[in-house]
Amino acid sequence: MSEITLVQAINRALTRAMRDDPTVVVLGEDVAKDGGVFRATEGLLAEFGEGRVIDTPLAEGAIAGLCVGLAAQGFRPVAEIQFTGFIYPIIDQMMNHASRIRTRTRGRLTCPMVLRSPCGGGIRAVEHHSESPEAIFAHMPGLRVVIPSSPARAYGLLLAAIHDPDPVVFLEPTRLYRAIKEEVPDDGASLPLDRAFVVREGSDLTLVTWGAMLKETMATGERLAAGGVSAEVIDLATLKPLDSETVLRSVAKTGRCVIIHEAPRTAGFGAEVAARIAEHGLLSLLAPIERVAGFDTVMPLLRLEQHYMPEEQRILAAARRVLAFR
Amino acid sequence: MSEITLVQAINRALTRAMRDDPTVVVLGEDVAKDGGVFRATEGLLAEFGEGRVIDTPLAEGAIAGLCVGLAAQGFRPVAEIQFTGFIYPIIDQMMNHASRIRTRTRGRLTCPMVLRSPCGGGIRAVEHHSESPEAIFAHMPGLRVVIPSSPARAYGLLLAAIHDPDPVVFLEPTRLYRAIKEEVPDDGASLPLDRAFVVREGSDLTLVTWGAMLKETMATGERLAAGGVSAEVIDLATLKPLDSETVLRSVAKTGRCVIIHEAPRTAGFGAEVAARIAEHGLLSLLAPIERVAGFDTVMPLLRLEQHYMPEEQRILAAARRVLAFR
Amino acid sequence: MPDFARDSTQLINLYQAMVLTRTFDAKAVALQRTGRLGTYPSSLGQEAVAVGVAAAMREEDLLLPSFREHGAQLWRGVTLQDILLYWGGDERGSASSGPRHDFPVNVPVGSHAPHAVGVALAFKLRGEQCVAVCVMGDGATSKGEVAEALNIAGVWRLPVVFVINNNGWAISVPVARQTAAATLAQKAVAAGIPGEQVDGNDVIAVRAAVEDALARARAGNGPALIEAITYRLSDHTTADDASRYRSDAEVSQRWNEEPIARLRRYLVKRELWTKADEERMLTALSTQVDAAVESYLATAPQPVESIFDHTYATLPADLADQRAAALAARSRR
Amino acid sequence: MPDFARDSTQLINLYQAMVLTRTFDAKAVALQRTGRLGTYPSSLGQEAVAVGVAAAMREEDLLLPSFREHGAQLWRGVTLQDILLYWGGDERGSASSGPRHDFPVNVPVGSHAPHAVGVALAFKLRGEQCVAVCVMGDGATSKGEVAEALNIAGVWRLPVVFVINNNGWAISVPVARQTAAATLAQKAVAAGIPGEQVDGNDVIAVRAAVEDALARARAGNGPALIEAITYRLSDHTTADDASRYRSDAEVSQRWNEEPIARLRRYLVKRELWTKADEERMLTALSTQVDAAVESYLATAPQPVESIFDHTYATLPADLADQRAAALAARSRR
Ligand SMILES: Cc1ncc(C[n+]2csc(CCOP(=O)(O)OP(=O)(O)O)c2C)c(N)n1
Ligand SMILES: Cc1ncc(C[n+]2csc(CCOP(=O)(O)OP(=O)(O)O)c2C)c(N)n1
Ligand SMILES: [Mg+2]
Ligand SMILES: [Mg+2]
Repeated sequence: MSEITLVQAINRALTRAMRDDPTVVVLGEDVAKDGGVFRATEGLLAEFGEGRVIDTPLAEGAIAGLCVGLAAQGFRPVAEIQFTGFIYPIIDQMMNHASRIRTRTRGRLTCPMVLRSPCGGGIRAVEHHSESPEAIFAHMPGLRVVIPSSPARAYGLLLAAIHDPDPVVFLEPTRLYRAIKEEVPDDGASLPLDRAFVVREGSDLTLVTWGAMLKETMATGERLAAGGVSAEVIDLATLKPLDSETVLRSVAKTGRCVIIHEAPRTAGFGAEVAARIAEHGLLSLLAPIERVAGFDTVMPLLRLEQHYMPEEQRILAAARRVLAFR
Repeated sequence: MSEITLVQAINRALTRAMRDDPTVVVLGEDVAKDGGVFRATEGLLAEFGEGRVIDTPLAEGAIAGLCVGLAAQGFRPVAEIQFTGFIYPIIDQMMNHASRIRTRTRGRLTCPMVLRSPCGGGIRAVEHHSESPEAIFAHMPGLRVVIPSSPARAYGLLLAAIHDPDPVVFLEPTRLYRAIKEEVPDDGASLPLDRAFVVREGSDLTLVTWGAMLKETMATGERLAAGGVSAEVIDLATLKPLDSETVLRSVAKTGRCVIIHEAPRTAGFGAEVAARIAEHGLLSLLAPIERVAGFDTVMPLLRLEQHYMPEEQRILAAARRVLAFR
Repeated sequence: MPDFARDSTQLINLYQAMVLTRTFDAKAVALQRTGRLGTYPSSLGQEAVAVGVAAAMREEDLLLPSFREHGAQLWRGVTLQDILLYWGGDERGSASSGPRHDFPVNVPVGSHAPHAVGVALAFKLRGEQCVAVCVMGDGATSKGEVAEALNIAGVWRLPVVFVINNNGWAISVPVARQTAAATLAQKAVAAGIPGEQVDGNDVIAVRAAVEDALARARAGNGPALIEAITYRLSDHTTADDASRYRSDAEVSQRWNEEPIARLRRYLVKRELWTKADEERMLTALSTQVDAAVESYLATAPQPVESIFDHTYATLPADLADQRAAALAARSRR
Repeated sequence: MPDFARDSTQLINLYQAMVLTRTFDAKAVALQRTGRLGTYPSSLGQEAVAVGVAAAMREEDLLLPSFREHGAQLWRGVTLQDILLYWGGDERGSASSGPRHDFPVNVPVGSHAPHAVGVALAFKLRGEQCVAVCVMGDGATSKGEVAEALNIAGVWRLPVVFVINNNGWAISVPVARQTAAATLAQKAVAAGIPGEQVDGNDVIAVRAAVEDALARARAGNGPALIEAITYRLSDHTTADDASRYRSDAEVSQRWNEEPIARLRRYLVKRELWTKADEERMLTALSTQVDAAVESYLATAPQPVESIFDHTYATLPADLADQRAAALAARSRR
């Protein structure tokens, strides 16, 4: 068995889900014949045909809205929004319909849909192609928000998202699509949607992150280890519902925490993580929490994007400040 | 001079701004002939005519989008979105255009627009009429987010928002529209857009809130005072940019903080306030921070809405826990 | 004349359904005025659209109503109590009494149009002979998602029928300020689908037009748009005062065309309906509505924790904590 | 034949502008292939649309381009360097060299249509004889906000002209899978505004059609929609491989209709253009483009703090802190 990339793992999970469950349909712009602009849906049309792999007209709002109709009818639509810069038109449908049709009808109609979208910067893409909107979705009751950061987690979490009886926004960091390879057995096993992953154990400092920033965060962990500091790294992976327990347990152990994300700092999801610690883990804290995040500015065009996304230097500096605090 | 309500103060500020500046135009659904469903724009059509007070077709996304065009041309559009439940279609325009056209063109084109929308629950309204989406907008770089909670602040902040050279989302708590009256001189004086208001001074506990929840929060402050506890109450009013200094100064004094808002708890703007304290005010804290917020559920229909919005009981209980903490 | 219009029982059914709708509307407005119902949108004058649409549908078709199709919901079996519960602010009103697959009332204007496309796609993918029927107002035709939905329905030839209840107004905005299109039916041209106008004050015409469109859609011939021209005789909702923006003269004029008196005149002329029938019916309907109101008012409230019950299929841990806190707070009180 | 087409200088100007566009496109693609430019959308084969539109406009009119109108931007005075800067990932490319009121390149498909409505409303409110011109692709016609914009422009009779560059494809989706409408011009019917088709490979026809629409709009006779039918001879962008979804045969066939050879044949036939002219022009354009590339490559980078410079008119306190931290981090490095 060979190693595969994250985007291949997405493809593998889609294939597996479609084989196992005839109600799973894939749709979106350029997902069928072209196989998706990142090739996440490559090969699906050939295997499953036009009835289950559907190129849509260019209309993101309606794509989300029609998933609500399909899902209420018992299908499990998995829609792709081509880039997160074009995901904003779906917010209305997610907020007013997908996330609440179960509540509104007291469970009579439900919405088992998945909305996949490549997210984040760092691939020298065109304007509006590098956004990180996870906090917006994490604020919506009735939704789940998932961001995988390894091929194996992408496979297991996407399967879980497809099997889940409620709507899931599934954001895929483009920067990781082809950055890592690992073995991902096609065993159909899904991962829990309410558990954070401790991807590096440590005792001196907790680094909490998700998505593409896991890369720089892990690198920071290694760098700190070289200096004799033992950092625990948590990949939240499922932002909503948030597994605060895993975070709190770690902070109880380390007493120090840095939260890293690529989205703008203010009202980013890092704030929620910090707030949970300030509420439930305050007594363990030996130092102020720090957030290392994207600036509260527009994501710059490609020449400066690497300065926008938290660089290892910035994470390291924050970690050192937090470690040095007495 | 007689006392006026918050919605009358909005009307007064609009009138004043339109008299003072011919580039100010008001537009939205039912704002002209009907004077707005809450009467915020009543009388404007009669005074300023059809060229400056404009009923639009029913299309929220395009309303926001055309404001971008008007504003780039030197107008100062003040658009009304009838209820925040219908504000989601504007997010795309606010995020991809209004908030970034200045950045994108290095200041060549700008976007001095104001988007007003009545927000929040508690008026026994129809489904989707009681939403609190401030955190979503507060996450957008390049925007300002303002929520007044008294007639005087509504007047001064709306004038400031209209004068401001950048886009402002201005949310008006419907529950307060006619709940309070005060004297509001029509002096054309605006209030700063980057200052929180300490609306009650105190030394034992800081209560941070905004919008309609100020009412229950002040009541809690009074209740605590009756028991000999001195609570400081801060009305953030301008969520973005956030005046963390005022919050931090207060917490430095009191050592205890409860944050109250009506929007769902998770990834709500209370998280940002808590995070700032955990970052910059940790050493002052004598007790864990608490957030009292709307549940992470859909806003229920009117029969149960009063249980969704933080009741005085819930705020009081949190305050007592925080006060009792040793 | 369509077949059903030759059948007096069917005509009388349509008539009674419209009168029931109007009787119910009047009662609902009265309940709101006395604080026993939330804001309510009456369908006064537009009963022929809702009833005509529903009467054209089969049980297995799927209705996606906007907020002014009480008559259609009633025809499809939603109980008066449930409609009251919904507008009285209780989610259980959308739980169950109609066809289990029908969509609940849709308040954000036009946002149900893409749902109808998804439903129709499901019918098509499963090869079912069912049609999704989406009803919306004239104002909805300005919403982008409606245009998106029409377009997708067209290119995929889906079994969906969009019905526009053109009642002349979107709150205070008349159709002439809503669009420069000469008709709303021609919105269909942009999507390459058939569009037609029908007299929305003629329940027979509405039913016949919708039946034709449904038959075409059922046969695999794709979607259609029907503009039913009627008039909103009432205020927009109980929260509105239409005298602020339209003249009494206009409204009085339109009362001459309203659909109930019109069908009654026809029935009477054809000697299918007598004064005695009318009186008997009014008494019966009034009793029926009163009974529903009584049972609505007697409905035990939902417990506070019901706020949490259907947020997810299973309650996540952090939400369970919030639920527990809410329950604790409640029992303390 | 329109007046301008009788004027050989004007015809030659149009011709040279199209060839400049194509020369530039080829260079830009080459720069991307060698890592010196970001993803780039060539306008190969569609030069007549961009150039025809721009040539019809006055300086004081306002262009709202999508991402494939390099030819229109160039005609309106945006420098080659600026276009390279933008696609090379530097915001300064949208800062200034064209008319200061023109909008920058619009990437989110169709989202500039409402901007055009706002601009046109500004013109109308000020009583100016200017027109907003919004260019978009065939795929954009499926976006709801485009329908919303057309509708509002119609009901307010605004001076705005929407031009659809129908190049047959939206990435991998052909127009036939984008809509069931027989033409894209008929999208205008839903908005009650005039819509027409024009041969988008004929720069004379494009310019003439847009001139007519502009004249009508300028005279207060409201908006129009023009569908210019052309073909995308290139991949969607440098990130795309069109051979995955369309046949070479189709593309070869379409090469026969491309606008530059067509106008050249016409010029040559009318004896307005010689082989020598052609060679002279190609050399000149190639020199011009090379010089622009050189100055693009030599442009000093924006400093890191420029990320903050235009977020607000004045930097809020907390953002100033972030800026200071970024600067500090940078100087540490
Ligand atoms: C998206 C959206 N915007 C605004 C509103 C507020 N609103 C409720 S009904 C209405 C007018 C609807 O007009 P129309 O579609 O003609 O339906 P009618 O009320 O006439 O039945 C408006 C603006 C809403 N419900 N949804
Ligand atoms: C709203 C939105 N969705 C998706 C994309 C990704 N995308 C870029 S161009 C394109 C196709 C556009 O087709 P068309 O409008 O015909 O313009 P063309 O590229 O052919 O010039 C897509 C889907 C986008 N830029 N914006
Ligand atoms: Mg209407
Ligand atoms: Mg195209």
